[in-house]
Amino acid sequence: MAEQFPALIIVVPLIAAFFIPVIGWWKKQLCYPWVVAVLVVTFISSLGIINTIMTTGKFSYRLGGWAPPWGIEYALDYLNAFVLVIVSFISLMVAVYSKKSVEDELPEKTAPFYTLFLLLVAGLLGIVVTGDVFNLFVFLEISSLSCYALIAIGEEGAPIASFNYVIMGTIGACFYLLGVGYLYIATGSLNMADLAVILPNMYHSKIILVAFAFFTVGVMVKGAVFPLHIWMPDAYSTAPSAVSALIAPLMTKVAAYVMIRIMFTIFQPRFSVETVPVMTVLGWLSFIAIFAGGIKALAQTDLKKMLVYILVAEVGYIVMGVSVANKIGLTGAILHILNDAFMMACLFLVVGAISYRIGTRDIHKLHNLNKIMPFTMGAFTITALSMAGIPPACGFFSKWYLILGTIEAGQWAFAAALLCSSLINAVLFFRVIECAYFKPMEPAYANDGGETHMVQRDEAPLTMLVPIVIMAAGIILLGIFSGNIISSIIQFAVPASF
Amino acid sequence: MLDYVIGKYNFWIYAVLMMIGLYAMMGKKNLVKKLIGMNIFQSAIILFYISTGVKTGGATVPILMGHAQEHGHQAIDVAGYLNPLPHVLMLTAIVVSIATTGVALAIIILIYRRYNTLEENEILKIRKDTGV
Amino acid sequence: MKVIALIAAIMTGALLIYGIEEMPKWGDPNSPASSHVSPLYIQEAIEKTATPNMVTAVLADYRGYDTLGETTVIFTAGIACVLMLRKKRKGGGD
Amino acid sequence: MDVVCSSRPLWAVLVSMIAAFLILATGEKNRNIRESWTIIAALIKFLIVASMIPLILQGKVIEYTLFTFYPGICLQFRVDAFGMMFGIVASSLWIATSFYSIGYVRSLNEHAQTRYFFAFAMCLSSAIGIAFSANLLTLLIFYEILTIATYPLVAHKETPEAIIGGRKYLVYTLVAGCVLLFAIAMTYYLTGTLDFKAGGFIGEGRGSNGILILLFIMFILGFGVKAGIMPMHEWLPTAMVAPTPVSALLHAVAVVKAGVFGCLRVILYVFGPNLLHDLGLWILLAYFISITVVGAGFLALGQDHLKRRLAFSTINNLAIIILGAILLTKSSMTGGIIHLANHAFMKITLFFCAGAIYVKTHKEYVSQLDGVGRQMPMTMGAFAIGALGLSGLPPINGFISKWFLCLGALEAKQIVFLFVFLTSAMLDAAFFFPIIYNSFFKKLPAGIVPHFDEAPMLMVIPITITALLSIVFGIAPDAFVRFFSIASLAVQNILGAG
Repeated sequence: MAEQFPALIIVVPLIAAFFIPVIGWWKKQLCYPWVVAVLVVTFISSLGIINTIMTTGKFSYRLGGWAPPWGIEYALDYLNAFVLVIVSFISLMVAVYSKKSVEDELPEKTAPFYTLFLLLVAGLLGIVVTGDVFNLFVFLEISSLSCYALIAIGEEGAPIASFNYVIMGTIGACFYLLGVGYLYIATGSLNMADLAVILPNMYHSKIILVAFAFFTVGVMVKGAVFPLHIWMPDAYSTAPSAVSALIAPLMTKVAAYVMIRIMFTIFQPRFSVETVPVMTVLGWLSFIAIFAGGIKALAQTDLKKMLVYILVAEVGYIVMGVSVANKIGLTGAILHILNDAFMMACLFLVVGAISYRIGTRDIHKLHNLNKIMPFTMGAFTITALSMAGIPPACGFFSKWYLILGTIEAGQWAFAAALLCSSLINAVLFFRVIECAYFKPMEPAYANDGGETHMVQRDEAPLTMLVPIVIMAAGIILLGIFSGNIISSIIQFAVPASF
Repeated sequence: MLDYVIGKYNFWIYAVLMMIGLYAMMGKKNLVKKLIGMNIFQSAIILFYISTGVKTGGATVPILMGHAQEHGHQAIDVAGYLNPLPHVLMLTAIVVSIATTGVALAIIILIYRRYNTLEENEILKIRKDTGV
Repeated sequence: MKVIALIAAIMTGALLIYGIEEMPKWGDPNSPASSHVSPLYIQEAIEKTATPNMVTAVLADYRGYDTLGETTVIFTAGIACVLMLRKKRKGGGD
Repeated sequence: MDVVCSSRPLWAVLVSMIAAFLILATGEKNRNIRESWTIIAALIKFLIVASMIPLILQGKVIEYTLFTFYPGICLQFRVDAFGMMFGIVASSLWIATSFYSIGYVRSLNEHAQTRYFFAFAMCLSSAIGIAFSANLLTLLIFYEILTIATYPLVAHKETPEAIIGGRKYLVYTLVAGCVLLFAIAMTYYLTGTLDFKAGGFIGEGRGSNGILILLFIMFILGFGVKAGIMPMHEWLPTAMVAPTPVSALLHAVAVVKAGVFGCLRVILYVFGPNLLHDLGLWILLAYFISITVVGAGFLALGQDHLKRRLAFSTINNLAIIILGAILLTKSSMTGGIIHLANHAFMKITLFFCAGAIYVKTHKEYVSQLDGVGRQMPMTMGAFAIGALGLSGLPPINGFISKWFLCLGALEAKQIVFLFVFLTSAMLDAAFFFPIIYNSFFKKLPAGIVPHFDEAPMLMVIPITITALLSIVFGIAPDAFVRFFSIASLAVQNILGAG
């Protein structure tokens, strides 16, 4: 059973997605439980995978029984099993959450929405699980296509944002495909493990260099790494709230995973760090990203826009951890993939719940929100503290390792950037918290009532609240147990070449 | 030098095509033109892949000759057939490219429904005027 | 924007041309692409998959999962169009 | 040194954290139950802490490791004599503050009392956590929790002033937190450990002198913000907008003491006397701190707002504690450590009195206090005790600490600092005597007949008790919780190891 999980984790959501139009045509209400059930199976599979890896070590799954490098292989190790768990868990949470928000925002489009939702998840899981560079491209396109469509049905301005995303995303995907082509020309192989064996003999080759450049740029576009993030703020902030909550945390994290995979598994750190100055460039780009994202976020009054720009900075964190290219920095980067996925998901879920209940996302109109939605705001506060790097929330710990990594690499400026960024985050979030908790009453909410209108508690519906609370609790627990996570998973997930 | 250009002319052609496509995608104002640029870009990649499958010296399409079937696999001459793998990959890539174009066209329809134009600067102007 | 596009195009072109120098020649039968993985496909396809068309053999069997993905891509695109273009049942579309 | 493994330090921290959540769950409707959680937790906490005193006095150390984050970094508690000192002060004064708080918020009918008591309990948890931290990272974690838990208390009144006060507080402390985080990461990089060691450990690492000096400056900046070292003291008077029990807590029990405690930990347990002597840092810091001692005294003279005057007196006294430690002689260190406790008892009395006056008469300014002593003799009597104690008059406990500090200055052969201590005592007298004189000997404003009209008993009793304790500890410094023995033990440890 355990060895079938890698196939199940892709096939189940894929096949299930094919059935949704039928189910939706029969009974629309069934789509939601179906998706949740499927994602539960996926989540269990991912747990099965990581459990197998922790007990018996890494393994691979040959699709159709063909031996690599001729057939396609799913290579499971600590790194992608770890990311699989993140992706499947967060998508499960967002799926649970999506019920009311889909009913509210897309009442007529339930069935196709959930079909694409599931396809998107399947695509992301496929990217993570596969051990074949071309297969990765196919899954990348599945997730991208569903992403384009899901974004396009968002609010005003979404189609144009989505179109820009199509253009940039296609450039990114095509660059990736070119990279694959160049590697194929130079080596004749498409299998990651096989490539990792062949490549070290040809590091002097210009073809390899060009392939590496195309890979890097392609992944940077997909992962919204500064300065190729330009498509991202509009696209993510105009998407329907359930969609932003899914793609904002996951798309960027999966791209970060692909980046780590390419730079440190397919290529050796020896090449990525020494032969080409790409690490230095990436490091400084993320340095700029952290500040640019933070400053742009300061200029926003729309909560969701603010989060999107924070995401630019957060991606910068991960890339910075990758760019210092030492064990502890990479530990921080991988830990931050987990932590940031949780934090971003929680924040976007909260924002979705707020706009569902209050109907606004303007940070100056959130007065008394702690009285209206105490649990939601509690979760928001926990996440905000985590973003500002306050222990014991998880954000502190990834920052700690990232800072250790930058210090070890002797990059003082990067360490300073990380610290400044948490201060910027603190300013950003305390603006909101101050407004929601401490500003004297103003008739922003239900302003048709009298001046002494007593604020009624009006918490988000349970299907929204439960995922939010789980994520917030997760943020604290991840912080407290970060030591265990690192010692049992992440230290093995860091590529062995360090 | 001539060898450098003529011996690898396939790469030169696709490089040029790709630059055209990339420029159109980013530089053109009309959304459909951008899309056409995207198609040129993708076609360039497809050509590039296919060209890597070519073998000179009498190789033919990778379909086994009728009589070769009886010979058993030892007899099959590798040099006699083109490399099948790029073709396979490109079949997939073509499908992906078509699908992307389809989705992009659907988005363009959405945009047209809302703004009644496909010129990027006009859309921006409309959005600015309506204050969104 | 045009300037940026031009710069991006030229930079990409420069990168491509930079890589050409070491590319195998047109149709070189000994290039890595034709000599590492593909010979086995040509030799074994008929025996293992009973398909004379090697492209079909690889497409549907060796790399069948890619093709499943490819089908899914088409399905995704179809559903995407339905999602985006279907108008609301009640009240005229915009 | 004997090490005893026990989970008691953990429970000492957890007790008030659990209480905090019980308070939150109980809510506004059951006020008496909610308040009883506070009281019960305070008592249990004190008992747990007190139960560890005998072990400490036997020269043992109590350790408890909760998690391991990374090789060499744990979330670990270790109770040593110095930590015990702070632990006793914080936990015993919490009992007094709890009763007083209940009286205060009920008399004034404050809003958001649940949040208030929740944050209060969290503060105490983190204060004890700081006291019992075994290493710099654990210390930082609790230090940051303390920062955040205090914020809702500072901004409690929700007036624009309070919100600005809160902002200022956050800006100062969060920036300090970032500086600390960097310094700690750097320390880990240099030494591979973060565990406190009596007599210092950083000198054994591979840091050059320049880097060590830089680190020392960063540590002092980081902890100095909370300790109110000039010129980073600005937030402290601003934070006086908070309710008086909060000010009492801020000043006497938890927050600023945490800053001082951190400074002392760095001086005595991270760098250690020998290293500071070798680097010549001690004399520089001593002069730097002297500026604060004298400057704060003069600034206090100019304040008409009673609580602001007290705030500057706090800054002055905190600087004295640090000055005592940095003089690095046996007597001065003993004096500094014991002043940590003595100042707490005296200052909390003073703040309690200020609160009682405010509750009863709504007077906040020194110039309004004419004749209050006749109306509230017990409160003002306690005030007089606290004030005289701070000026160093026997038999109040302030005399003992100042005596040792002066001896220390002589031992260090630095007559300058003897004068600094004496000046500060004189300044204390100068800004407190007018208050005492006016309140007892001047007439009430015309038209008001002096009559006995004390604050509620819930407030007066804690005031009386803390004032009496100040005298008791002045006469018998080793009474009850044996402050003096513990302080001397701590000094012995440091000097013995150094």
